[in-house]
Amino acid sequence: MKDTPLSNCERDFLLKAIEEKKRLDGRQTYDYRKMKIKFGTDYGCCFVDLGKTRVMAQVSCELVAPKENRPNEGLMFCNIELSPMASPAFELGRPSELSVKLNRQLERCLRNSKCIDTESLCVVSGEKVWQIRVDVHMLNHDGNLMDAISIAAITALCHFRRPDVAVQGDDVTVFSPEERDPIPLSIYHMPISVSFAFFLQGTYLLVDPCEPEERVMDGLLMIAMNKHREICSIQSSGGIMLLKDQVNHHDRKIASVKVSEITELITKALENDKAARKAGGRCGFAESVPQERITALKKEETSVEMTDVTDRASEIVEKAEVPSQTVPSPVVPVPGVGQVGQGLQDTWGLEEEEEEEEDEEGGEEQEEKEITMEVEQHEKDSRGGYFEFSPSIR
Amino acid sequence: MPVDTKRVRGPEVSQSPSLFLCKPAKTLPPDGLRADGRQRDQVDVRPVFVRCGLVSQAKGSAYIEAGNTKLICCVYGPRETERKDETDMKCGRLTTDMRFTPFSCQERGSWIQGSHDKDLSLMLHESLQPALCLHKYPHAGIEMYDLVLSCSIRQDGTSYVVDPSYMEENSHSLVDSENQGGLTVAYLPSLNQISGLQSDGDMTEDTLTAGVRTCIEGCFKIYPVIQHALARAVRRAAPPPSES
Amino acid sequence: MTSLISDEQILLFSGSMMEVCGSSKVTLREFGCEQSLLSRPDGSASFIQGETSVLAAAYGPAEVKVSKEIYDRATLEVLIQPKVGLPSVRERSREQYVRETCEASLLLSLHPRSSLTLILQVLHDDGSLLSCFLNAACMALMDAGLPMSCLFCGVTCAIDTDGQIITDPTAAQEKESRALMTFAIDSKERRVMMSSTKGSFSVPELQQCIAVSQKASEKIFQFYRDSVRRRYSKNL
Amino acid sequence: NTTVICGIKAELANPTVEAPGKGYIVPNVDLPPLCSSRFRPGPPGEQAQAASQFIADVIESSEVIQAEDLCIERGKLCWVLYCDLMCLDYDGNVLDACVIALLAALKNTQLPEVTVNTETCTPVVNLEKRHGLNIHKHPVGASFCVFDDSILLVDPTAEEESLLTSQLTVVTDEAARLCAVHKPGGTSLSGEKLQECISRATVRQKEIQKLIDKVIHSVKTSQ
Amino acid sequence: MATVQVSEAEKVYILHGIRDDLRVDGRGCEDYRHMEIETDVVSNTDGSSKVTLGHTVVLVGIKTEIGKPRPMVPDEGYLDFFVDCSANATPEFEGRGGEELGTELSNTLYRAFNNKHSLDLKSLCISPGEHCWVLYVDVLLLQCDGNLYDAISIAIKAALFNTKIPRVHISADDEGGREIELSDDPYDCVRLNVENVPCIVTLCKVGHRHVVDATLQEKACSVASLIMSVTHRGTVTCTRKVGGGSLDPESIFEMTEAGKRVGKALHAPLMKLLQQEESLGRKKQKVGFLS
Repeated sequence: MKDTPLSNCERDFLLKAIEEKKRLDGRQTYDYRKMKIKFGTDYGCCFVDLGKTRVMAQVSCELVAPKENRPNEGLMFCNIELSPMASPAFELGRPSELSVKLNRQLERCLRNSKCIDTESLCVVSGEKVWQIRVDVHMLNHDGNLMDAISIAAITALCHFRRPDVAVQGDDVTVFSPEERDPIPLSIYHMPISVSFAFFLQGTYLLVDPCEPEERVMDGLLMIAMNKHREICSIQSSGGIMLLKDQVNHHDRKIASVKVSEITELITKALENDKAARKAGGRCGFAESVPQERITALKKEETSVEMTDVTDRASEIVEKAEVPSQTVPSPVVPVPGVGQVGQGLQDTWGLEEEEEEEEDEEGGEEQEEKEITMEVEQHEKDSRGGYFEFSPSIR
Repeated sequence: MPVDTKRVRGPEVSQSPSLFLCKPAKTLPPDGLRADGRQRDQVDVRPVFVRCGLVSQAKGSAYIEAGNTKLICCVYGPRETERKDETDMKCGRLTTDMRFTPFSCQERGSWIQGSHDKDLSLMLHESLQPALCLHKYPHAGIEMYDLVLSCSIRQDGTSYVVDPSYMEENSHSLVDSENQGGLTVAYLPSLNQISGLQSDGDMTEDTLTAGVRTCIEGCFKIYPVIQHALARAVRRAAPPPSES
Repeated sequence: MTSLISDEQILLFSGSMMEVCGSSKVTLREFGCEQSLLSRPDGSASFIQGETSVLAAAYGPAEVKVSKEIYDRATLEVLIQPKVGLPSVRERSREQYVRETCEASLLLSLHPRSSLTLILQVLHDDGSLLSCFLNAACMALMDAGLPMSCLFCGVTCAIDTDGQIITDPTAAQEKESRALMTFAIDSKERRVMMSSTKGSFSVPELQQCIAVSQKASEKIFQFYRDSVRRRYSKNL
Repeated sequence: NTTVICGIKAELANPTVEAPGKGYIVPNVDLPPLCSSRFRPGPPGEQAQAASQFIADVIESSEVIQAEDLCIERGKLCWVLYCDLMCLDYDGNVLDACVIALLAALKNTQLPEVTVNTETCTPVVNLEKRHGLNIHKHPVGASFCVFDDSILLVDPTAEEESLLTSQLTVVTDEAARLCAVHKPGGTSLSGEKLQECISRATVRQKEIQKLIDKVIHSVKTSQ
Repeated sequence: MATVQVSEAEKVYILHGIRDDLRVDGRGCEDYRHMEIETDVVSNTDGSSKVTLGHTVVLVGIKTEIGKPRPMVPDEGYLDFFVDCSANATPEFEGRGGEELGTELSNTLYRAFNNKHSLDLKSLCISPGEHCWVLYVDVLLLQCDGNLYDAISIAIKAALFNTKIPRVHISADDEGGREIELSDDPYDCVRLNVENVPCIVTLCKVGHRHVVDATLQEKACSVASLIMSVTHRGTVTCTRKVGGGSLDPESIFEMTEAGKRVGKALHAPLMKLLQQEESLGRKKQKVGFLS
């Protein structure tokens, strides 16, 4: 499906508004949209709402063999799924340019910045290590996917617990969460991406562009930074040329402020979730559905009436025609071939010649020799059994 | 990680039990009779069983059996070309696709078409194309100049075997002889034209020339069988007026 | 082998029925739904059954690719996104179930030569996933305002090792169970639109499960009605 | 005219950590362009994938062979049965044909004896000693198609399939237990109608089982 | 493949020329065009070469890696061919356009090397059943002007000649396991014996005669051609008919005869040239854009 194009009027309007330092949703230039972080029932599942942009991240793990040149290190793998759910422009199948770009950026942001202690993921050196897999699903695309992705991914990583393992000789035992408490990952720092959109050859800049703004922007600068003000990755795309100062001072300052704000939010959200889990209360997505909205409704556990179920079931069974007990005997014209049923003759024309016999015997010789066996089952159509029902019960 | 998500997946690695045989597999006796009793150094092809028109959905189909080699082939078309730019509007286009079923060989094959399959597809394409009147397309039927027949030999030193079986084709003779290789020829019998030729191994030119001649001879042996099968298929499809 | 259902069998199965009636397992877990929660799709809904939750989004009718065009009706595509990894054969088969059920209830011939896309995203799987897919799909299609001849809902039943029927089982109950069945029931005549089963079971058991599902479907359809009524309550 | 060929190939593999006592059964259905003009070359389409999943479900539900039987040494070595089903002629009702072909092929499978050499930990295969698989159940499918709610047809052909409004496959075993009631959507069907189909399916099962037994027997006697 | 459109008049002109043993560019029927060979052109590879034949340019790089031998032949190493039809050569190869041709070329190469003599694969074995050398032969087509097969095979021979495999030492450790050590000295390496490596000769049937090293124009006039890979002793390791036409058995015999003659003659000057270049050592002046 194609995306609805942006009209010239809309484009001019947006640019004009930006020139006047106004934004569609009434935000200031350096404002983020309302951000919400929720957690799923599973460990390592995180939903991030950034305005109307919504993404979900799920972290999972698996025991795999390590890379040969790094036998003591666990692996990490990111997969960003641009599901067509988020925008009609996204298509399944081949990864698009955008998804490759986002994936690269996320990997640079998480893997190359070494935010996870990969050595702690080693189980048996050179043989078994944990592979951490981060799946990020786009649920709704309203601009600034990258920031939402990076927040969701790092929060999910912080939230994730991997199963405990014990190594005894060659045997590796993986404990279920009931047997032993799962273990959180050791995370050194939390890189968070902050995106800046540039307009009119870099004269104007906005933080956290929404989707219509992204469409009219000239370029995008993504800075990934942690709260210690260390830059983890920086990427500029689009055809803009930026002044060195712009990147160095201005953007960095803004980014660091935003990053510390977001980090605080994440920490708070994680603490809330931890407290909720400790208290034994229900948590997860089912609990996070807003009750007050009129588009939402919830129904308590209900029991299903079972009266007359028995009667109805037995009635049907009894009323049904008793299947005929006579079974036609199959014809075996030559060894290895059987026929049953009536109707259309098949095109294999077995009855025609004697030659067929030789051919089937050939097949059996093969069976003696090889482990593989094939039986050709020529099923004759039993189309004679053409029957019609009269509607019995209404 | 490229994984096939469109099929039911098994374990990542599995090995054929034939790798762990307690006894080594039998090797070919270098001389004397062949495993199935046929003669060496003679144009002794296996009996073939051919039947046409087995697949009801296809426009044309054939099933052939020679020894334990079994093959089914179907022809579909004509259909609209997908890539308009490549097609010359004046003539039709032939596409061929050849696949091994995963259980066809000793080693379990993959469902994904391997390079061997592709290679055979290409060879098939090249061998058939000269016999087809593609320029007459689209008209009813597929007119052909001639039948295309094919025969293989396997040279092993000074002796050779015609129509080698799987074992003969894949066994490596222990003697490091000079002349060793395989040759396949596709031949149009009534036009006396070779439409396909492929060989590998290491052979002198004389052997090669002799091999080609042997293969042609082999093709002539199969010729009547195929003709007979075709005639029978035609007779069945359009029975003579007396019967109807 | 004599008669298909011998007398003993009937006795047996009515005996087990007594237990079923008294059992508290025949319940639907708490369920909830939120419609129009995404801004981009034409219709969206999340459906929650206990802990199992699915997010559904519908797009369309929209432009269709030439290769997929059907001249007399709309082309429906259903995509299921698992939570982890890429969709596999299992998802593909579930897509087929959901798609053919939707095709039967949607009036596709009203939008010839156009495309409808339904995307289902697993948010959490705690059993009865296929029925949750169906319910979310139905709500999303309703939210998108697509014309349908009837509504449908999904009910999953499990038969545990004692022969008891459990409706809307959790993942743990599914694992324990001997057989698992999911039905789609239509809102018009409460008949079976779709059936998918796992494990082996007897004929009376099947009929019982269908009957239970038909009963359970009443509750779900009532829930559909309530939520739609609530949603449009302000406009009235 | 529908023709399906099933090849079973057994290979050795290591069992998974989660299920050390189980082997693998890997069924795959292929609908190649060879069998009908409706299929294109390339990776399997939705129909083939759904069929593969269906066959996998039938194997699991019916317990035709148990994965435990394929274990050679717990946690170390087990069999992998690759059941590759290929349709040669697609004339409707491919699911029934697949189930029958699979059952017949499984009944005919002979696995060589394998022991594990304790010293080298490598398997040793003895091709001379072979044994058949332990077939617990004989599931057989019966497909029906529904036209406009009232007309039911058994064993639809390709032409009938293209016109139908709904399709139903019932798989039963010899004890008349149901292994699968597979109805991927389509128009709805009442419980009574379903019952009719099930009765038909049980008859069909007996018919086919008799056929397979007789065929297998004839193969054995002629050897 | 890159094709050119040839008008009827041109076709007749070319056909008549060939009938009289005079080709458009002045060559005889069995003459090759001007050929340039350069080895050791890509420093990252273990052996490489670049061959220019007319306007056809082919680059071959060989990478050696330690791998596991194939289970069926535990005491041999193996070659792995990959032909990349770069979009550089012709825009038709863009995307997946060149894939089909690439498979065709690499399959023919596998065939040509599918015998015991072309290369001593046993010498590539390090320890039977466990480790062997794998030679990854990557072919890159930079420019297409006909006769790809010949150019590629010559380039492969040159690259194999140029290939240096590090020497390995196998030492047994205490527990009976073996350790493989690569020699640190970059000059301590093994060279391959390429004497028996075949060269491919493509014979194009044009009219009633056949020509060697056909240009694209000549190829457009022919219905079928015969590919032969010939060793220096004149044995044939692979033949293959390509193209949509068929050939008379007699003309095939003529063509194999000619192919053998031409192929055999190709080896001696090639080896001489390669040895000459080798002897220049590091002093040799690199030419071409890759220098």
